[in-house]
Amino acid sequence: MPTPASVDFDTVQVVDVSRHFGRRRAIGNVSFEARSGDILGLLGPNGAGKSTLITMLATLAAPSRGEIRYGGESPVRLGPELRTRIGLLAHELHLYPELSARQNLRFFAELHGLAPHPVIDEALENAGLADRAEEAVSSFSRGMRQRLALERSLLHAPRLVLFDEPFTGLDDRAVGLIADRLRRLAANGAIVILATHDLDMAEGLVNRIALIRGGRLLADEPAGAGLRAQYRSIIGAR
Amino acid sequence: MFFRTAWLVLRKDVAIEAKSWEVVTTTLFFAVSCVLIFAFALVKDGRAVGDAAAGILWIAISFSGTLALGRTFERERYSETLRALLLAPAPRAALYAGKLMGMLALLGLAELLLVPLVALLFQASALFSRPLLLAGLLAGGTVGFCAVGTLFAAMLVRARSRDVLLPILLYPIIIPVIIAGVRGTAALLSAPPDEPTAVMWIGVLTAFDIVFLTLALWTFEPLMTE
Amino acid sequence: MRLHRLLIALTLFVLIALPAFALQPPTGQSEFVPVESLPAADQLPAAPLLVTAYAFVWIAVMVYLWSIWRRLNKVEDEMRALAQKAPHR
Amino acid sequence: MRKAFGPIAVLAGVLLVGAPFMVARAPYESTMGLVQKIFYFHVPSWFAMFTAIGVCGVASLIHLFRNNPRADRIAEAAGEVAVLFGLMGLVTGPLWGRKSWGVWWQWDAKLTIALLLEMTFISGILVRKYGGPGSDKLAAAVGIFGLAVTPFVYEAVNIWRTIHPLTSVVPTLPASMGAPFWFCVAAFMLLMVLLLMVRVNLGKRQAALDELYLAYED
Repeated sequence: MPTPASVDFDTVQVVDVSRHFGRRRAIGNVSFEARSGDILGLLGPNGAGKSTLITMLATLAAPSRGEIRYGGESPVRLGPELRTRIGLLAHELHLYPELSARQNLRFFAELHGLAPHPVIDEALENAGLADRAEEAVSSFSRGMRQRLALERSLLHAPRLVLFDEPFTGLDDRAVGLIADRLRRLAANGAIVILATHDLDMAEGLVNRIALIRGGRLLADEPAGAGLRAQYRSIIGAR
Repeated sequence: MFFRTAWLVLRKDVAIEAKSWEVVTTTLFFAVSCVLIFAFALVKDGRAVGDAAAGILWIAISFSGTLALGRTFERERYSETLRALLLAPAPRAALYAGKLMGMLALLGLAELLLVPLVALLFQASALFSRPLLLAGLLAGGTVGFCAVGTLFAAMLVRARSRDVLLPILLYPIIIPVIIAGVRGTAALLSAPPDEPTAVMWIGVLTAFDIVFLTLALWTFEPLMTE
Repeated sequence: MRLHRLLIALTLFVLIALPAFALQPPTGQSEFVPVESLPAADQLPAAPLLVTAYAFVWIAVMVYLWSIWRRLNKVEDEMRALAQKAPHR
Repeated sequence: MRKAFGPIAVLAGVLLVGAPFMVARAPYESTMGLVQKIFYFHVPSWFAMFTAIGVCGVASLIHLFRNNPRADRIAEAAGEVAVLFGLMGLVTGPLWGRKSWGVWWQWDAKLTIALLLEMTFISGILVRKYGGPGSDKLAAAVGIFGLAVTPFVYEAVNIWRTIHPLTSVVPTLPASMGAPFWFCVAAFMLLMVLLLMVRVNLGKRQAALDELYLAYED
């Protein structure tokens, strides 16, 4: 599908990363690692620092201390090329409401240096929006926008897939579709990091969990059978 | 990659604008309002005082430019698309270049309206007696204004109270542009047109543009990293 | 460090009194210019302007030092309050 | 830097005590008389302001590209100190102008330049205060651009005001006025360094307090 990028990696290491805003700590001394094939659930209550961590993993923010390494390399050394391998879907959907679905996809495909043709039709198909491709995004429902945003973030077949609360406002069927999509991505060798406060959604999807609260990493372990019970036992142990 | 990305950003901005013409119409309307407001302040007995025409032209350009900067970047903030742009695998300064070109086109359009309007309302048809010099002044001044303005508006996207901070940060820095633009235009309006003075001010503007474009391209990436 | 700052503040305060010396008849003046022969603007009393200017420089420095001192006190107070809340640190 | 604080404070004190005597001894400027002596602390305050602007710009650059909190503190302090000395110049200037021109303000080139630079660096303080998280980067941009714009402001205003010539007011300096003048410049420079250090120290304590808050959260 995409042109082979010169930069690639199969691990992401968060090494003792802290991020402060003045006297407020967003993230404090967090370390973990995710490998190709992982679906890592970044779990924690609202305001735990999940979004800050995702932003730093996406190279949009720099850690105050510590370092994030992509395949053992620092992002400074890898340069802009690194971003060909990172896909981000945040709570805000990164779509232009004035433009049509096709225009949005086309712009971002070209921005990533992809030939628009097969990629866009495929993405529209995946989002189930093939018949509404020419309509403005502002006329879409939340669910439709979210599916489009998901495909938008995966256009360039990123190695590192970062999702920040991708399930808000979706019905069960849509959640199921997204979960399937994530499983396929991981099976194809992507590193999926999924930040959510919703344990039911993460249940059965993630294979590892990193639990953060108040900017601190409380646990980094394989996901057990019952996430809720696991969550409680970790929180209770503190 | 750099120029391609800049071009894509520009094309996308034009496509969005072409759907509603919101920024263009509001900016043009605001520019005309500025001219009128200052006309009431500076016209006495049916004639503008001193070099008022030159001053009003540049005030209208800078005020409507500020408004347009705010609106343009509000669009990128609305769905946090600026972050998606920053994830493009091109040097980030390319995004600045694309946004800058959009602003230049927009202000160029505003000037196409403002210059004839000012010439008409203030009996300043002498503006057109040296079209090349006038174009040089407008181009130099607009590039200088937009070079600083685009960078500041972009970095303020994630700041609190960005609406009020943009003019506060921008105006002190672009005062030299305003001085050069106003004095250069006033030189063209004097009878006979004072060519050497206008050329000298174009020189000042060119130097300003080179320094601040370089500086903005250089500092854009670290300024946009949170 | 605290005493240090207090001493400096005191020294600077004493200095405010010094412009008085500056206003004593200058020894270096070589020729006499009668007041009446000066142009009108020069008949404005210059001494108050000079004193105001000199005083302003000092007042500005003092106010600035005072504002730093106040901000510093606030920081120290907060530090103490914080240390009390967490005595083990 | 801390070790140098004591000696610099003493030296600045000695120079500032000496300054009024030196100024008193300086000859009367024949056309302007006593008021000309404002010159001895008016002009040095510009020297101090421009130096502070330079420090602020360079420290801002270092902070922006190296993400260096120390450079940020120096930039913040230098920005404030530049505003302080600018204010001194802006108040003492019109006091002189009142006597020698008859008006408080007449768009004299040098005063206008100072006013514009003063505005620039006040905007730097405002953005730190109201910009929210990450405003240190925004202030760094103001510091860098403020330094870069200084020569343009200088040129533009100078040309603007000399195209319509007005009487030049800054007298050329006879040798007998040189010594007290440079003495005052030295005194103001040291005062500037002193204030800068005191302000940087405040920034350091604030950073320490922030650290303490962070530690307390654990």
